[in-house]
Amino acid sequence: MIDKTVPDAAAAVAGITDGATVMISGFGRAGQPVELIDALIAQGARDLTIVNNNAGNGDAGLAALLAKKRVRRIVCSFPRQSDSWVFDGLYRAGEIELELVPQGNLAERIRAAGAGIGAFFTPTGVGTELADGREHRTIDGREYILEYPIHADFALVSGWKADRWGNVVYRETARNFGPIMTSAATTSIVQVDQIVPLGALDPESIPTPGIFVDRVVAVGERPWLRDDVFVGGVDLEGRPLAAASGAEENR
Amino acid sequence: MIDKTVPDAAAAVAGITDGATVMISGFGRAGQPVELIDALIAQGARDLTIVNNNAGNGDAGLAALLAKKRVRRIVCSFPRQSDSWVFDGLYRAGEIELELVPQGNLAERIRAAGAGIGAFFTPTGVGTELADGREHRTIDGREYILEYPIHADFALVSGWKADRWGNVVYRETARNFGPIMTSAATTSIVQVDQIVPLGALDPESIPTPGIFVDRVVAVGERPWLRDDVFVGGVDLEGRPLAAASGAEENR
Amino acid sequence: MTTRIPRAELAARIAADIPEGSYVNLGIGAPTLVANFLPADQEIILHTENGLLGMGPAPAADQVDPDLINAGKQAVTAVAGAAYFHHADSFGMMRGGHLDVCVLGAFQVSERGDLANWSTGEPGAIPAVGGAMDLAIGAKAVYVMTDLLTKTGESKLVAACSYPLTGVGCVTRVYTDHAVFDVTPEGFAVREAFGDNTVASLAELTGLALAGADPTATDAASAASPEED
Amino acid sequence: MTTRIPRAELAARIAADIPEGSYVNLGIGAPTLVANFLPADQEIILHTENGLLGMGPAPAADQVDPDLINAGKQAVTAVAGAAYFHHADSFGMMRGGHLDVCVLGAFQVSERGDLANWSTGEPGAIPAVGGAMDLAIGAKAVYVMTDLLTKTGESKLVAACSYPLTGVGCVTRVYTDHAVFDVTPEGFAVREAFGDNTVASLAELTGLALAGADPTATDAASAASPEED
Repeated sequence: MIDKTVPDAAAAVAGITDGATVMISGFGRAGQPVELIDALIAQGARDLTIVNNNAGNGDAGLAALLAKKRVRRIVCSFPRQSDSWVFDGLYRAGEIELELVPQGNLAERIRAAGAGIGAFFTPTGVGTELADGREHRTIDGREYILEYPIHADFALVSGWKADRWGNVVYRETARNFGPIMTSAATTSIVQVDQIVPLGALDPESIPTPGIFVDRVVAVGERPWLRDDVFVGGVDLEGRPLAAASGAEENR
Repeated sequence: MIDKTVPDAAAAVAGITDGATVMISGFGRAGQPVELIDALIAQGARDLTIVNNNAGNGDAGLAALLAKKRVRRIVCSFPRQSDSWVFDGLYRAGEIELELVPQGNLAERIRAAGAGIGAFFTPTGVGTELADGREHRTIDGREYILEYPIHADFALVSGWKADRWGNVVYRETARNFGPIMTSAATTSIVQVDQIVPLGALDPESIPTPGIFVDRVVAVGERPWLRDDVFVGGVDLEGRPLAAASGAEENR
Repeated sequence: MTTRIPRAELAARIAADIPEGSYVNLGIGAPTLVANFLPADQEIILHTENGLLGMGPAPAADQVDPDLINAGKQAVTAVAGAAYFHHADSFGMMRGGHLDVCVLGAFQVSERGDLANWSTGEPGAIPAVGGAMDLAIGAKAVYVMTDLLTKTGESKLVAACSYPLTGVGCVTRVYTDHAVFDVTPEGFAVREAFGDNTVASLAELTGLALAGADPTATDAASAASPEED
Repeated sequence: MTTRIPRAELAARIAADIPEGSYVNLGIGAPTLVANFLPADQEIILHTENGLLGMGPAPAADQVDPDLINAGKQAVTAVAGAAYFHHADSFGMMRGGHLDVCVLGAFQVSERGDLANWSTGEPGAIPAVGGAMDLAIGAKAVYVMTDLLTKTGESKLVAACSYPLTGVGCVTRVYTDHAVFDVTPEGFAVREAFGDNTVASLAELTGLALAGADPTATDAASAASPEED
């Protein structure tokens, strides 16, 4: 019998070594595997390279991992947020390296790693400083730059439900990087609210088939999602948006 | 109100011009948009380039289009089948051009067109005659060849259900090329068994979001699926497999 | 002091230019205001690059779902007909040219349609790009929504951007508090001047040679009809 | 005449080498027989490249579903825990190295593991490649299932393939009716000789220098454990 479930988050993150490259799913708080990150903090691995869209919000989750100085380098698209004070401090102090990647190139590079693509030509970033040092090529009259896959040793991903084969489904926009990150890591570890029996998931709707998943752990409901107002978000000038209430104003 | 539904297959294929590149979904019979192909035959466009995994089975669907000599060129991975006699005859008579592409490169090239990728390095085909004339490059110690996107003017796709926004869901392995072909064509036309009200499809399970679709047409149940035994399939030596009954032997 | 229309009015002006059936991405910040002015009786489908087509308005305060947010990380809803997808698929949609319109903020837009909106290039500033570069090159029509002048009175329409670029030659039209400008092969053309603004007064404010818009010019958003994806 | 085991026995031999938890693609033709011998009390997940993980056995004749087929276009079923996906995702799975084992037929396999199984290169033959090249390079362990000799008595194990290649240096092991061969840096090594076959008799049949297999060699399929994806 295949059983990829593990009893707790500590068992889920066992074996993550110092110096590992770790992908962490999530866009802001949605889809961020906070329980796995907390377990990784307790586990002690350091000198990590983290791949995430952001660089942490507030003081929990990825921000807490950064605060413990476990991260040497971060690959992301949008580190600066209204509540990214942990990253901001480390960056200004020169205590963390940053590789900034446009969000779509980040996603496509992760997907390329999972799909065995050696490199690809993308139009995103052409003519900008983020294309510096890239190979350029004009194809069919349009200019592109060459981008390479991003592989990881581990992926920490937050899903909604999984079965013991590691099939994972997500909720709404929390899907974000989960399906591609699980495909791009040697060992993929997924936390879910709930483990369901094999056969309970609709086979037509499995964004992450179990072939990409090595360990799944149920963490129950995620209380931190309701901690306070729904923080995160900046306007174009970088001013924090007062979230749950601020969002109201846009109705 | 957005309403991409059209009344019948004839309306669905209106405007397909001579010389157009037309992607046709399906792997063998599964997912083949036979009603749209029949309408295209009636519509009369000729000198077409067809992109499909195969080159027609039996005498219906794509094979019938070929038999009418409407197709100048076909891009596919597996033309030779036990029941591909129409294509076989045209090919041997020099009446159709063939571009043979390994199946995964075919799929990835179609996906690349839909996703705005200019070209990509793939390991599939390296060292084979299908890599002839391709740019080669060694990346991270592995050899790759460069492949370019395949764009189309039209895609003819068979789905299961759709709504008036053009969201499409598929059944089982009939999904095959539908999601990527709808993304790679300027005008994407989808036949489905049934149009459902907006909101009836599960937003977590839409392999083809409506943004990729221009026209949808309901064709009802597909009687040809039950025509006779389930033909198609060859063994390694190219011998026809007597299907529904032959499959029985493998149990 | 020349006429300046309020942001909400500008958002309404942009909304009025988006045809029914369009697939639209509204950038974070001011462009999100455009959603408030899309006509309720028309179907315009909003894309948010974190993985949703068919984004609806903000939820009631007691209905906030932390798994359902927009690119600005604000709580949103999904409408009937919505679809969720992962990031590679979402950015494939953008990069593949399937969006009809996106509306973005800007620090600067150049005469040839270059956009600078992600970094002021200040030393010590923490760079963050997000989906800005993907959006800039990813939609059939790229509309910029911005004040014409900075707080210190400098024109955001420029001959060449001094800030780091987001995309090259990608902007279709610029909606400002003073006027609407089309990007043409000959530079900016005034499409509509608000109140007492004139081509001449705008030329003075921007320091640029400006053409009056050709009233026969095709509307870019209408040209980018949903029929073509 | 040396011992030749029947195809079914060979299929059972291959099945026995596939560890529980493996993700496996069985090529069209003879390799599909392997499925019949996978132990019922173990979970081994079958992939079919037309878009399904968790392929089950053929359906009862009255339960054939034309939308549910395998790569050989035969009717199949899906097991509990199955997942459907489109072709780009399916071949991404293969190309990305996520399959543990694939079993393929062959016209020829060379000493360095080159595989020829898609074309005999005959003039006038209609070429068809399907997923053969993707499978050849896409699994952690590539097993070939074939008769050792052609109908005219020539060895399918060769110093260098004369038929057009499917993949270069991609074969892990060859299961034939006479013996099982590992592909090693030094060429073919006899892993197991059936019946009265010996390394010497096999060397004579193939015309190749053959090593006896190193019994301490790691089993490729076991090494490709499901823990690593």
